[in-house]
Amino acid sequence: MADEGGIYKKMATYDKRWVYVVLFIVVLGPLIRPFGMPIGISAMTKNYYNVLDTLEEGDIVFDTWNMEFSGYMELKPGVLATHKMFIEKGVKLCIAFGHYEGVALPGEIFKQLQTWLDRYDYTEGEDYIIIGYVFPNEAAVAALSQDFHSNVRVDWKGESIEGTFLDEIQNAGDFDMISDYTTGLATTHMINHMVLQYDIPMVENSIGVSVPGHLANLDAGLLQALLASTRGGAELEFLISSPGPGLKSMDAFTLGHYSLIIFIIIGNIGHYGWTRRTGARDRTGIK
Amino acid sequence: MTVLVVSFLLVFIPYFIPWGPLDWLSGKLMTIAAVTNAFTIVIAVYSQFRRSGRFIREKRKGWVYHIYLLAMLAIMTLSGFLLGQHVGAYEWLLLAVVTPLSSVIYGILAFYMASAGARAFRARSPQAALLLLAGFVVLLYQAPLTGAYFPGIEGAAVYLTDTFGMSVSRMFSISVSIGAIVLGVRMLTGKEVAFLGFREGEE
Amino acid sequence: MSLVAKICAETDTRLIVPTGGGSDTYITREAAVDLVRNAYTAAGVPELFNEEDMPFLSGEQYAYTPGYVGILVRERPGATIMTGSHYSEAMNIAEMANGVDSITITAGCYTSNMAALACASDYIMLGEEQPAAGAYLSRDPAQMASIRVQDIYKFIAIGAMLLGLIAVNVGSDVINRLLST
Amino acid sequence: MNEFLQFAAVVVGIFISFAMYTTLYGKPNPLRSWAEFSYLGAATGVSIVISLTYIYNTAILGMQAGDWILVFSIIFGLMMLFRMHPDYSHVSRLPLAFTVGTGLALSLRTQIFTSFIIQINATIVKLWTGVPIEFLYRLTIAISVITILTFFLYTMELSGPLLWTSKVGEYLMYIGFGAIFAQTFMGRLGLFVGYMESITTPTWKTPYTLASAAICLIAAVIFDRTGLGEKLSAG
Repeated sequence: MADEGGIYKKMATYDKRWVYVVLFIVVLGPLIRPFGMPIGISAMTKNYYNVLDTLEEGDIVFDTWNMEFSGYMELKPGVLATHKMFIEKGVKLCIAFGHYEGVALPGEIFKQLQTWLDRYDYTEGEDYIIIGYVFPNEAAVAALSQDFHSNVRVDWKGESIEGTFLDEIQNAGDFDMISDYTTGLATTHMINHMVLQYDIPMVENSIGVSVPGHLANLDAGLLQALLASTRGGAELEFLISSPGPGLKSMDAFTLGHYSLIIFIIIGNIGHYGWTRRTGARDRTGIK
Repeated sequence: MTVLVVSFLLVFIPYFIPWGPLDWLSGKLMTIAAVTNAFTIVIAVYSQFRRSGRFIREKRKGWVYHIYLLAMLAIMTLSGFLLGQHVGAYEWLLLAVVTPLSSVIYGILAFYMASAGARAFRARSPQAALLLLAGFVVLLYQAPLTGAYFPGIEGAAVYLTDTFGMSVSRMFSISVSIGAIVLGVRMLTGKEVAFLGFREGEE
Repeated sequence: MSLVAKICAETDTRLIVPTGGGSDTYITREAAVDLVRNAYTAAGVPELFNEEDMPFLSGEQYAYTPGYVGILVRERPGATIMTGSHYSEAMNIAEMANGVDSITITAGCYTSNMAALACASDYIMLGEEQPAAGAYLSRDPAQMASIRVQDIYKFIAIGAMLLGLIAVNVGSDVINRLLST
Repeated sequence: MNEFLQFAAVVVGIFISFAMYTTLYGKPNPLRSWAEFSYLGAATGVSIVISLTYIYNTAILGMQAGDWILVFSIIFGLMMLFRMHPDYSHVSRLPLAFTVGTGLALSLRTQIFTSFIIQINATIVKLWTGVPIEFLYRLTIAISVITILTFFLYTMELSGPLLWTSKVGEYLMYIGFGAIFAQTFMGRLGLFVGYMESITTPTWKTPYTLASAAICLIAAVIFDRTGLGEKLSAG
């Protein structure tokens, strides 16, 4: 009995650093030696693909990178797959950052897209313009939405944007679509000051943490489509038949989830075998 | 308080009663507010200098790291302004230090989520059992392999996220907006002055 | 927070209040210092108030977090109470507090954050429970009134949804149109 | 940037990442302190450069283009800086009141629609559309939003039907929390996996990643066992 209790006690009160070690191993292992697990495509991602598919050559999209570099690490598959669709369709992009770490993104993202840029002769100034960090706060978003050129005069390298395709943009209403990649920075402000006021279609590539909140906006019609986290990005890579970091990550992604599920099962066995019997309290705010 | 109320009205009213000159003014006020707010970064850097300065002066534990921090800050700032943002030490440190550590600092949360989940997802009460059940199904679905072999799980998981999960978000969205409106009214009527850096009773 | 400060002052318990984490904190910090100082003065022990125990860690979220975690590891507090609006850094703090066996009481401020914190903390105040608890404990009529007003708004929202659902399902979209105007 | 510097940036980036991951070991050590202070210094440096560039591009270039009213943004901004001096912090109250006033107007004029009215309106839908699954979704959302909202009534006595709905609301909220926790975990895991993918692709990075992981883990253990970690870290 003592031993049995011992096992249950271990299952209920193991050092949480074991969780960390296992998570490291199950993630790093499959990335070094991928074994290509199959993946199902969700209706949400299909809808995201269909909405982007309505864009036509020459449409101007406000492409807002509302993410820190860390956010890009999660959204990378969706960001790259979405931009591949834009480049292929010949959509013009006005790229803005919502965080100062955004300055590190163009180098990284366009390096990944180099073959697509070359294939479709997609060039900076002609087809896309990076206006840089323009969303330090809500007032900046509202001001830019109302009067674009009074708030944006140069691109991120300090060159004037006059005489470019952005001449057509007077206020946020002149964009054909907003494509946002978000860790939750200026996105709510954009919904409030661009979508609500100018009724522009907005699609969202959101980190998992913000997905529940954006589901409410999607259901309320404030968003046209939602791409959820790395998983959504991987599904989009599959839909555009261009495997990338997303599909490569899915083995690790799957095992990461399964490892947590196993720890939950172990915890519950320990709870019924030890914690519940001894009347000890699990340290959590869940009643 | 007067400035607060007047600036509020000049930006609030034109949204509902569009009129050229007023629209123009509110637009300019927004830009002015945006730039004014951006100045707070200087306060951030000043507070960092003051804190590190205290550590270094008093030779507190880890004071050497504070010298290193200030040196790092100086190198980034100077090279960013003098050499530009797309060359030199600025770009190198951005790639070698800022971007990887930004990813790690947020990435560590995955471990904390896992340990917290493993601890909390235990069927000790009806509430915890419901949390466990819903979380379990959605976690299983989110692992792409499950959906590929058991397509049926998508229906259950999407039902849980798109109805119960979404409803919780919607409820909090409604409740938070009510809180914001009430707080706004308290501020406009001078009941919430401490937040503005005023002392109680001051105008 | 003023109640916690009052209890600490009365029981001569060391209170550490790390401030920072957002650009607003340059402003709110002064208010926090006043609040704690006043609580010690009201308890008749102003000499016990130590501003050194109210470090301003940083206005940057992830400069504030390591500072906070550092304090947890060094001081190993008996209890960690997180009020105000914490975002993703809340999980770092809550799990680290749990790691140093500190009783953790948190307040979630956005949905995902609440779900995660509910798991990580020993006790949690969900959404508007934080201001409600503050109002209830302080018995401040102004705060109680604002909680009451919020309840009235919530009640109106519930009423609108119920009426709207009945109306729209018997074929009248009058409430939807009313809300859309 | 030449190839060697790019290579060095990658290798240093990988090593400093694992230095930061030693946080998970739960004990202070100098590697973590080094990573932490590197980030604080460098990130603050980036933020000041980018923010001042924003001020220059928006206000200074605006004034140069004849938008003279923007001079107030510089005046207010400079007044805001007086907050740093306790004796003159009152000077910052004017710009503070101005920014708070405009901020309030911006959030109140829209939030009441997007977060309140539109969300309520989206809940008021025809339940039966002829599709059973849609009926189930719409009914669940309607019941959940209403009952969970009743759970958060504080100043009203929860008795009779209100007591019942608030109890149902509490249970439904925990179902929602379970789903939301899973989605949040997916996000954080996605970030971790994404970063690990970026430091193992292309494959030449993998040895540096594994070596850094091993070195940092061993160092963290040694620093802990010898007590040097406590002594040499920033604490």
